[in-house]
Amino acid sequence: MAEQATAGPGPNERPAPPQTTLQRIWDSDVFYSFRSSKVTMVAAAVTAVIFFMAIFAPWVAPHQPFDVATVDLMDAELPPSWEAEGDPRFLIGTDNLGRDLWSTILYGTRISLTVGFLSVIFGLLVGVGLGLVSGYVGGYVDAFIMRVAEIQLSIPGILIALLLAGILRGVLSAEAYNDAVVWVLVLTIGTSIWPQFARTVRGSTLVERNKEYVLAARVIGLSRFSIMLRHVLPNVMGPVLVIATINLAIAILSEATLSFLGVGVPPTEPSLGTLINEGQNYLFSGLWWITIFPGAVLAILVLAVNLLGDWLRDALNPKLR
Amino acid sequence: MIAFLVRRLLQAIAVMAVVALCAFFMFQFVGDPVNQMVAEDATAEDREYLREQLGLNDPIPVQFANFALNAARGNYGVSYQHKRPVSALILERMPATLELAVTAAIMAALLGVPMGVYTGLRRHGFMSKLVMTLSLIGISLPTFLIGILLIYLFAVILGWLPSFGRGDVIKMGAWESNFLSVSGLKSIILPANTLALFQMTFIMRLIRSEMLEVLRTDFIKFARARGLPNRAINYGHALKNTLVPVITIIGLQLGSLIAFAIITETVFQWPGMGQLFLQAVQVVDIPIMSAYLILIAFFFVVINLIVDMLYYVVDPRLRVDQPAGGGHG
Amino acid sequence: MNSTAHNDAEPLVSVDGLVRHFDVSAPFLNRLFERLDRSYVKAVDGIDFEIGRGETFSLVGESGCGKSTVARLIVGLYQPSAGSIRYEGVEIGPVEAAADRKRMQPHMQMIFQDPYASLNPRWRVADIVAEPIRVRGLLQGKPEILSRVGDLLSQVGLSPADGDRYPHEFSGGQRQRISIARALAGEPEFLVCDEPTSALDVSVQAQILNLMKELQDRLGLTYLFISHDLAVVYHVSTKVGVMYLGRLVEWADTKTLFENPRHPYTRMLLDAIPDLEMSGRQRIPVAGEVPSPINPPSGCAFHPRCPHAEERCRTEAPEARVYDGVHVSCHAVADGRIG
Amino acid sequence: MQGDSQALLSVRNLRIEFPTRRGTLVAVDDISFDISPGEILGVVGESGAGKSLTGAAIIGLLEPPGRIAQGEIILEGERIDNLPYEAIRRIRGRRIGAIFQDPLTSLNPLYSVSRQLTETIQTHLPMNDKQARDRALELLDEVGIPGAEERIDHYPHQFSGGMRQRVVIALALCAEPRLIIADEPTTALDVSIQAQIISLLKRLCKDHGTAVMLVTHDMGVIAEAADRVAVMYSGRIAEIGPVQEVVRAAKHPYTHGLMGSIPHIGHHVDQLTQIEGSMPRLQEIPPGCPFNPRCEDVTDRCRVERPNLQPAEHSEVACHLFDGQTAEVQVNE
Repeated sequence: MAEQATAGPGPNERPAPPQTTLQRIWDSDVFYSFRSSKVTMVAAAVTAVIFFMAIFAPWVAPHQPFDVATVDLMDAELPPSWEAEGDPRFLIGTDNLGRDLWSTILYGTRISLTVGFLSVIFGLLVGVGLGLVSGYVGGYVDAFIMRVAEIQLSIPGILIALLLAGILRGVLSAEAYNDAVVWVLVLTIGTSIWPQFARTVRGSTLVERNKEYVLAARVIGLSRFSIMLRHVLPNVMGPVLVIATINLAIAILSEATLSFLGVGVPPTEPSLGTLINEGQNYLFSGLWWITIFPGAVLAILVLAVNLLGDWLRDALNPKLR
Repeated sequence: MIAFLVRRLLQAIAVMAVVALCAFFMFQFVGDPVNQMVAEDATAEDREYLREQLGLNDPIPVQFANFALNAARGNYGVSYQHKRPVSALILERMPATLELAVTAAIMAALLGVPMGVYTGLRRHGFMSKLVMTLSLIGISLPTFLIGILLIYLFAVILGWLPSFGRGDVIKMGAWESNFLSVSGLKSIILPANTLALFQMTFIMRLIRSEMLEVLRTDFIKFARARGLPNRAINYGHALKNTLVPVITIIGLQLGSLIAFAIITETVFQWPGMGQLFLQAVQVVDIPIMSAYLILIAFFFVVINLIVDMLYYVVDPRLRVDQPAGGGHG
Repeated sequence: MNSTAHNDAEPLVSVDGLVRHFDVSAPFLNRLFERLDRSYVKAVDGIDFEIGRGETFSLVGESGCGKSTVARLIVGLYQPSAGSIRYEGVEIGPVEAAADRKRMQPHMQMIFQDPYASLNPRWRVADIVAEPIRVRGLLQGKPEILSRVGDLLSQVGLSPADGDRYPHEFSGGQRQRISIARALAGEPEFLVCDEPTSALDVSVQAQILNLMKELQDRLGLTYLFISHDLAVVYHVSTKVGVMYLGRLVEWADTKTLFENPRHPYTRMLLDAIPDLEMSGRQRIPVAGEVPSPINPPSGCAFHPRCPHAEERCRTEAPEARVYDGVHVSCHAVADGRIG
Repeated sequence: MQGDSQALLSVRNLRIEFPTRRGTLVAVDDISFDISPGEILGVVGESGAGKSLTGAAIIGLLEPPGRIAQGEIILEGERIDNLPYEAIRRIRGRRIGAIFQDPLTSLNPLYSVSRQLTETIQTHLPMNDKQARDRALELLDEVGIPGAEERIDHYPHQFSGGMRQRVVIALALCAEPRLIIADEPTTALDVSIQAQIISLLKRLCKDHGTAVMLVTHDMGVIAEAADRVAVMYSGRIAEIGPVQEVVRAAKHPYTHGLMGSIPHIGHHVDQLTQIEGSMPRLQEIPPGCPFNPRCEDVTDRCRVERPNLQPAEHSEVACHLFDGQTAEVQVNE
C-alpha cells in the first residue's frame, strides 16, 4: 500500500518469525511444564501404557478369559507364578473360575476405561452445552439450569448413580439391563458429573461474554450462535480439559464402585471393580492376588490420571506459577 | 437478612418438592406396587380393591398430594422386601450410620484443616510435598479398596480388629451405640478411618488451594507491607478469608459422608441406612429408595441452611445493608 | 463508502433524549421485607448531541458518568430505555433487532479500551482482521481477503506477515493497531472509540492518536471519542461534551470549551488536572466525590459539590440552553450568576 | 546529589533478576539513587520499566522468583536488603510505610477499619487498646475522613474509592514511618479524587517530615507532587534530577520524547511528537543503551557501550550525548 502509516513500530518490536504449529506446541509454557516435571512424564507414560494394553487387550492378553473353551476349572485359584504352587502359564495367577488373572485384568481395564471415557464425554457434551447457553443467554434460562445443577451437585454423584441404576433395573428386565449395562453406567455416571462442567463453563462464559472481543464480534454483526461457538467456546475450553481429566479419574472410580456394589458390570464380563468385588470373598482364605492385582491396576491408573489432571490444572493456571 | 432467609427457605421447600416429585414418579413408573404387595394368586378383584385402598386410581395430582403429606409425616409405606414400615427400618439403622459418619467427619476435619493450612503456608516445604503426594494417592484409591486393604491388614493378617459388624452395641432408649463397649469401639475404628480418609484429603486440598489463593491477594501484600507479624497475617487475615468457601464445601461434604457411608457399610457389613439402601437398589425396593432419597435431600437442605447462616457470621459485606457512603466534605 | 447524496449540514449522528437505565433492584423478597423500592442505575439520563460528518466528538467525564454507555448505545450493544439515535437521519435500534440497525450497522465500527481483551486470543491476527469482511461478505475468495488484510495491516503500521501471528505475540500498542485494522476492515465511515488509549503508555498513546488522526484525514472518518483524559480530548476533538452522572452538562467546540468553560463541573475538572507546566497556579481543591448513579442528588446532580448551588439547583434539574453555540445545563449560568 | 551521610534511603547498584526457563531476565539493572529526609522522589516510567519492582525491593516484598541479585539498600545508614525476615518485618510499617494502587483490594474486607488500624498501631507501638483506638481516630481525622468517630467501625466496602485510599494512607502512617513507598497511589482514582489524594500526601509529608518515593506512570502527578524525579527505562535510570529541570528541559532523548508525546491543553499541535516503537520486552533488551533502537540521535557507540549516569546541570543523565564536558554537548546542538 502506498500510504504506509508513519507510525510504524520500531525494529526491536518485531517478534521472531512465525513458528509452525509443532514448534509452537513444543515451545509453549504448558508443554514446557510437562517436559520439566518428571512425575508428570511418568504419569503420562503409565497412562499411555495402560491405555494401550486395554485397547489392544485381545492381542496383548496371553489368554482369552471369556472363551469358555479355553478356561479350565482345574486351573482355578492358582497363585502367582513365582509362588511355590504357581503355574508359569499364569503370570499373576488365576481367579476362582480358572481364568488367567492378567488377561482378565486387561479386559477389565478395557471395560473400566470405556465406561470412564464415555461417561466423561457424555457429561462434557451436556455440561459444556448447557453451561455455554446458561452463561451467554442469562436470565431465566440461566437461573433454571443453574438451580438444577446446584441441586444435583449437592447430592453426591454415587447416590444419583445408584438411584438411577435402581430405577433402570426396575424399568428394564434383568436381561435387557445386563445387555445395556455399559450404557446405563455411562448415563448414570455422566449424569452425576455434568453440573461441574456446566458451572465452570458458565463462569468462564460470563467472564468472556463481557470481554471486548465478544463485544467487537457483536458490533461486526455476528449472530449469537456463531459468537458462542466460534469466539466463546474456544476460550473456555482450558478449564474444561482439566475437569475432564480429573473426572475421568472420578468416573473410573465410580464405575469400579458401582460394580463393586453389585449394580454395575456383571461378573460374566467383569470390570476392575467387579473383579475386586469377586476377589474380596476369597481374601479371608488367603487368595490375596485375586483382589490385590486388580486393585493395584485400578489405583495406579487413577493415580496416573489424577497426576495428569493436577499438572494440567497448574499448567493452565498461570497464577500458580 | 430476613429476606435472605425467606428466600433460602423457599428454595429449600422447592428442592424438597422436586425431590418428592422424583420419589413419587419412582412409585408411579417403576414396577407396579400392587404386584409387589399381593400374593401370587390374588384375584383381579383383590388387586382392584387394593388399588382403590392405596388411592392408585385417584388423579395423579391427588396421589402426589397424598404422597407428599405422608412423606412429611414420616410415612413412607411398607418395604416390598422386608414387609415392614420403611420408617421403622430406617430409624432402626440410623444410629449406626450417624455414629459412623460423625466419627469420620470429626476425624476428617480435625486432621484435614490443620494439614491444609500447613501445606498452604509451606507450599514448597518437604513435608508439604510429602503430604500432598500422599493425599493424591488417597483420592486415587477408591473407598472400597481402602476398606478391603485395611481389613486385610488389620483383621486378616494382624488379627487386631474385627473385620465386620458393629460388635456389641449398647441400647440407650431407641439409640444403639458403639461407644459404650470395647468391641463396639474396636469395630468402628476401621470403617471410620476408611470413610474419613477421602474426606480428609479432600478438605486438606481444598483449604490448601484456598489459602494459596488468599495469600496472593493485595490485602495480604498490604498487611505484610504494614509489618504485621506472620501469625496475624496467616491466621488472622488469610485463614478467615478462606472460611466462606471452606464452610460451603465442608457443609456439602457432610452430606456426601452419608452417601459414601453406603460403600463403607457394604465393605464392613455395617448395619446402617446405606446398606439398607443398597439392598433396596439391588432388589428395586421402591419405598426404601424413595424414603432414602427424601431423607438425604432433607439432610442436605438443612445443612445448606446452616451454611448460609454461617456466611452471615463470617462476612460483613452480607451483614451490613447500607450502601457505600460517599462522604462529602 | 455509500454515495447517497447527503446534505452536508445534516449531522451524521444525532442523539435525542437518550436514556438508559439499568435495573439493579434488590431481589423481590428483599424489596418486600426491607421496604425497598425498585432501583435503577441511571447510566444515561436524557442526553442530546449531534456529530457532524468528519468531526471528532469527544465525551469526557469521570468513571461512572455514563460515557461508555453512550458509546455502547450508539453501536447498538445496549438498547435505549428511551430516546432515539439517528444515523443519517434514520432511526436505529439495537444490533440484534431492527432492520434499520442492520442497514446502518455496517457504517459504524468500534475500538475498545483494553488491547488485551479486545482480540480473541485463540485467533490468528489475519482471521481477526478478516472477520468483518467475511461477515459482511465484502470480498469473496481466500486470496482476495488475505491481500485486503495485508493492506489493512500495512495501513495501521504493521506488516502483512504479522497476520500469521497470534495476539499474545504483540505489545499493547500493536494490538490496538490490530483492533483499528479490524474496525477499518468493515469499511466504516463512523468509528466509536471507547477510551482507545487509556490502557497504553504515553509514548504509545501518542503513536495511536497520531495514527487515528492520519486515518481520519485519509479516509474521511467521523469519530465518537470517549475518554477521561482532558488533555487527550483537547488534542483529538473538534467538539467536546462533558458528562456528569448520566447527563451532558456542557458541549461545545473544543477551543471554546477549554478556553471558556461555563459549567461549574467543567471548570472543576479542568482545575483538577495536574499542572505539567508548573505555572505554580493556586488550585482550588475539589471537594467531594461523584455520588452513586443509583441515587443521584435531586435537581442538578452536581449541586452537592457546586460552589454556586442555591435552592433552585437542589430541586429543579436545569435544561440545556445554548449560548453562542455552547450548550450548557446550569441554573447559575442561565441566571447570569456565573459565566 | 546528596552524600550518603544525609540520605534517608540510599539505593546502590541495585539489580533485580527473574530467573525463567529462557534465561535470567534483568528487570532492574544497576540503579542507584538517594532519597533525603522529607523529600518526595518521583519515579516515573512506562509499564515494565522496573519502577514498582524497585519499590517492592526496598520494603523487601519482591515476589519470588524475583530476587535482588546485586546491590545494597541502606536506610538511615543501616543496610536492610540482607536482613533476616523478622528484622525487615519490623522495619515495614514502622520505618517504611507503603501505599498500593488499588484501595479496593488493599483492605481486608472481613475486618473493620478500626481493627485494621489498631492492629497495625499495636504491632509497632506500645499502646493499649484505648490508646490505639484514639490514635486510629486521630489518623482518620488527619487523612480527612469526616465523622471518623462514627466511621471507624465501618467495613471497607462501606467507603467510597477516595475514602478507602485515605484509609490506606492512614494505615501507612500508623507508626509515623520516615519513608513511604507509594506505588501508583492515584492511578485507580478519578481526576478530581486524584488531586485530593496528591494534595493530602503532600500536606502529610510536610507536616510529618516524611519522605516519599512516589512511583507512577503519570508525568502530571510527578510534576504536581515531586521534588526530584527519576525517569526509568528498561530497568535503568535514564535521567534523575530536580522535577522542574526534568519536565521543562529534559536532557535524555527518551525523556525528551516522552514529554513531547504528552498532549497539553492549550498548545494545539496537529501531530504529537512520537517515539517510534515501544519499550523492549525484558528478554529483548538490546546491548549498549537500551533506548538505542528508538533513539533519533543514536550513534554506533550507543549500540555497544552502556552509558552511565553523569552530571548535567543539576541532573544526572545516562546518555553518551552528555559524556564528559558540557562543551561537547553544546557543539552537538
